[in-house]
Amino acid sequence: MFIVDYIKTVYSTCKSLLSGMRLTGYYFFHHKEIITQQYPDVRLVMAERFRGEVVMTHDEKNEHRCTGCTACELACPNATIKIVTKQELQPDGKKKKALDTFVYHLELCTMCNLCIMACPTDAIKMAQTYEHSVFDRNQLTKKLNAPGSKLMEGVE
Amino acid sequence: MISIEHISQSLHEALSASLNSTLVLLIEMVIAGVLVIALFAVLGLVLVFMERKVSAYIQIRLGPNRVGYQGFAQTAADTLKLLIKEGLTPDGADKFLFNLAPLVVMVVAMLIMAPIAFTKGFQLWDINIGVLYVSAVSSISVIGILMAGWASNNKYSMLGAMRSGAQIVSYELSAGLSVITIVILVGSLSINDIIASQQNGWWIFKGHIPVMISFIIFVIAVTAETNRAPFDLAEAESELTAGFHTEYSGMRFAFFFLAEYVNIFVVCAIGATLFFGGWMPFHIGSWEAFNHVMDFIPGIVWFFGKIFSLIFLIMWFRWTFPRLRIDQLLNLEWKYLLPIAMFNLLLTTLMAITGFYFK
Amino acid sequence: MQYEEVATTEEGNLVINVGPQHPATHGVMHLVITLNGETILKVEPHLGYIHRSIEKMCESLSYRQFIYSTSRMDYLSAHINNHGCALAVEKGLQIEVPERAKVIRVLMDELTRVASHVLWWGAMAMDVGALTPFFHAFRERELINDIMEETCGARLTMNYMVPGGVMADLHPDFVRKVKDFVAFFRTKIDEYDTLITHNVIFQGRMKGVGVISAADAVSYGCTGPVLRACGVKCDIRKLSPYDGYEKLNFEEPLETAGDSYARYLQRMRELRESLSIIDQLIDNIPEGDFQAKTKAVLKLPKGEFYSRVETARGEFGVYIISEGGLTPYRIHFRSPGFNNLAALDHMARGQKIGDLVAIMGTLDLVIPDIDR
Amino acid sequence: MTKEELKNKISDIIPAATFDEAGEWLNVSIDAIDWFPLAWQLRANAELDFEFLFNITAVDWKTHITMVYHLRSVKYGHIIVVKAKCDRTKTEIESVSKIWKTADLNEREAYDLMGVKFLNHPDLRRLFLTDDWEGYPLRKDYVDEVNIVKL
Repeated sequence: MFIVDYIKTVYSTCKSLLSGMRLTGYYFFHHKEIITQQYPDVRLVMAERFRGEVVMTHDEKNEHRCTGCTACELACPNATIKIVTKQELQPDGKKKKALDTFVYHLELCTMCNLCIMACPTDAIKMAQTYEHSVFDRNQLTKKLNAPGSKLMEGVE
Repeated sequence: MISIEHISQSLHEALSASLNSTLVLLIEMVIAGVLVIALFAVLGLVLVFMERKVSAYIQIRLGPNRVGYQGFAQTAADTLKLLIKEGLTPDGADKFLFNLAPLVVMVVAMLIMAPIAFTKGFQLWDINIGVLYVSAVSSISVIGILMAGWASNNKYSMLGAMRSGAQIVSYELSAGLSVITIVILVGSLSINDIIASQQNGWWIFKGHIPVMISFIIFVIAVTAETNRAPFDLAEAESELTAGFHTEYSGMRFAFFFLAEYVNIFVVCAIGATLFFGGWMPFHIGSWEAFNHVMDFIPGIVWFFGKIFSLIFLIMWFRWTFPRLRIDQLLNLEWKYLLPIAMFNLLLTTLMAITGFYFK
Repeated sequence: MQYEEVATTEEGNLVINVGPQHPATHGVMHLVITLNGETILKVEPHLGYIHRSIEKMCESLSYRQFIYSTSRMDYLSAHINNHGCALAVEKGLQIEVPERAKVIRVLMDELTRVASHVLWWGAMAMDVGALTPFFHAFRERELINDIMEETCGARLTMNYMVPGGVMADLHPDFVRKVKDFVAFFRTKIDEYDTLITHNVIFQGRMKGVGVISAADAVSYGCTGPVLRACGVKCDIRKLSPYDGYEKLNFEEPLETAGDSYARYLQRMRELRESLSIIDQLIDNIPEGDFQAKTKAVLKLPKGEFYSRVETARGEFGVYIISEGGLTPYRIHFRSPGFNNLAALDHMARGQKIGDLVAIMGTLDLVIPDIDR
Repeated sequence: MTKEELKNKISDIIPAATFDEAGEWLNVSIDAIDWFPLAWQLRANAELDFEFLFNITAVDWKTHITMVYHLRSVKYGHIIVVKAKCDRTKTEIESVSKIWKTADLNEREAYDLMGVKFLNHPDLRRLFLTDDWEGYPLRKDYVDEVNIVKL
């Protein structure tokens, strides 16, 4: 029957549309469902494994664990890390290779974690920072070993 | 009791006392013009803000909340930005029409404001064919949109304008038919008569089923006529980027934007007048005490309350439904709305003749 | 069937550039469409706006390093892409992956698939003009991203796969959070149906639009939900199971209509299927290592290794040709999006502009996956 | 169909084909000139019925270029890999976009990046790179001082 079908179509159409409107109406009146976080006021606590940038750990005596072995430099797919080494005079008179500068290009880094995995002495780790915007991209090239820092005793 | 009617009356008397009638008319026209423009500006700010907040809450987010209290000044800030933005005119554009189009759309939106009665005795132009005037003038806005689409010399704009033309022309029909049901019941085209006839109950309640059907048709038709989602094919963002106003920027874009919201306001005002008694308070037949309490709320509050409820309904549609396709849009009009509206008109006529409605 | 050439300059025909910047392409894709009024006569994709030649880049990266770059292809199923690469390397090195690692991989795959389909749902609804679902979809997607972030350390390009297992063990909260998520999502997926699936306007936009027959879909090389919506079984998880999919009890849902609505329903059913896979695994994560012992420097033997995985968009293939060196001699990725795109012209002909957008939405095109 | 049966079938079509069964799938090596007749038979023969060409790869072996076609039958589920050897200086092979429509875009990609000319292709143009790009980037001898940054 044409008329019955016609009315049925109109009825089911209205029903489907109204059920959709009921859902959106529910959200309009229930503000507790809102999930927005107001960013600068509310800051996220990032997960401990979150990969924000590579940093080098220093202890309170300003000593790091990097031997300058360049394992991370080799592991990096993007040439993000550049390690400059120097020859250091040991107390017993022998010369030994040591870290001079650990250059880290944050602008090239994809946070893939491969350098951290490659490091044999756990000298570097991922920090949980996430606000990396700067006005000049030169500022993204970082020197990770603190000035005047030394290799920790007993790290080979 | 101080009401807007008193204020306008006393202003008129004060002016007439000291000046001759031509000057009085001139000053009053200036005042009316300033009031309309001020209403426009305020409406633009309020409605845009309302749209943002409604969409935000439906979309489980907060919406603008930084500029001013709860973000209330956000639209003002945006308007300021649009004002100082450069208005580009494309090289291949028809410069004259391109610049004229936003003005046409804007002027039309302003013109429809004339016969609307905001409260008792506060009306710019008490014309005896008010309803006819509104439906006649509102069709002019399509010319502005077609102008914009054509003059932009952009294929997207052209498609958007063409869609808009087909859409507005066809939806005029069912909007007009649903308006006529009320006209038949009232027996007059004048806005004031229509409002007066709802003294003891609004038409949506008095006229039961036929008027409710025509109200639903009216809401759908005006949503389409104002190019609002789910009928926003003229600017269909994901298809035509921005449709007829793709090439507009700066203040000219703001005109289109503002005209859209003013149009919504106007059609909702018409809807409120026809179906919800305009500025008439909510009255129930012979409940004297209740009616008296309702009378204490000023008419302008009633009127704006009704308008904003309708506007909210239209916004609610927009943030719930997907967009129709152009052929479905025309199918809906010609296959569903128009036959129903015609049948409904017949029903209403019968009802009016037999007097089978609440009086 | 070969299409006749459409004269773009004929009187009355209109040529429109959709893209490179267009709201419906979700990225930088360029379609040149020829129209007659609103009807589409021809669609011609112009690609390469974000072509990075990942295949060439991989030729100079070691077998540990190249995996991360595949996250940048189909970024919505980054984890599954990485999985495919890890499988190819493991095939070459004959590494036996520990059971725990396999389960973790599959769990992450399915979470990625859910996240990807949820985003698709929102984006597709946005294409047909409903803006609200996009935000609702992100609510669920954020939860998955948070779970990913906690365990993998990143939200989108996880790089959690290493040859021989996964990079780190599961976070202690992982099981609880995933269970919470699945319970939460089960209620929300019904809302999706209320809001979009049962909506008459949406059904009108989708039904009978962009129809492709099973034979054509196979010929065009479509895979994944696009092909399954035509009723062809093509789920790699069933055809050649990897990493423990053979032990799982799950259906391969099939639609038969082959139109946009079938593709839509197909993905919605796959969402529910993924949830049931997660349900099966989440309580049965075996104890053990999460990574097999591998050498520090990986060298694949001379030969060719092809691995296939089912991403959210279809069949992803990794074809490694090794000459025995530290880096692949040649590597080729069979990306599902690229092949699904080929069918766009076929589907869109004779439809309206609005339909083109709907069809692109249901094809679920991810542009970096197409351009690579 | 097992590898052995496939091998016999294909030997009937192209007697010169050589086979490698070491891998997961049957590898068939042929000359570029034999590719189109073989492809036609692979698709048309009801017992073979390879309706799904799921991967097209061009490999530069420095001495020659090989086109690798991965084929699957949706009906029977068997898979073969066909390797067609092309000349490196005059890299030409018949297009199979008439048989499998997926070949259209994939062959354009191979042309764009590896410089394989597909004869009778309906629309052989650059796909990813600009029309005036010189050289074929995936070839082993391709040098680009500007766009390839040496690590």
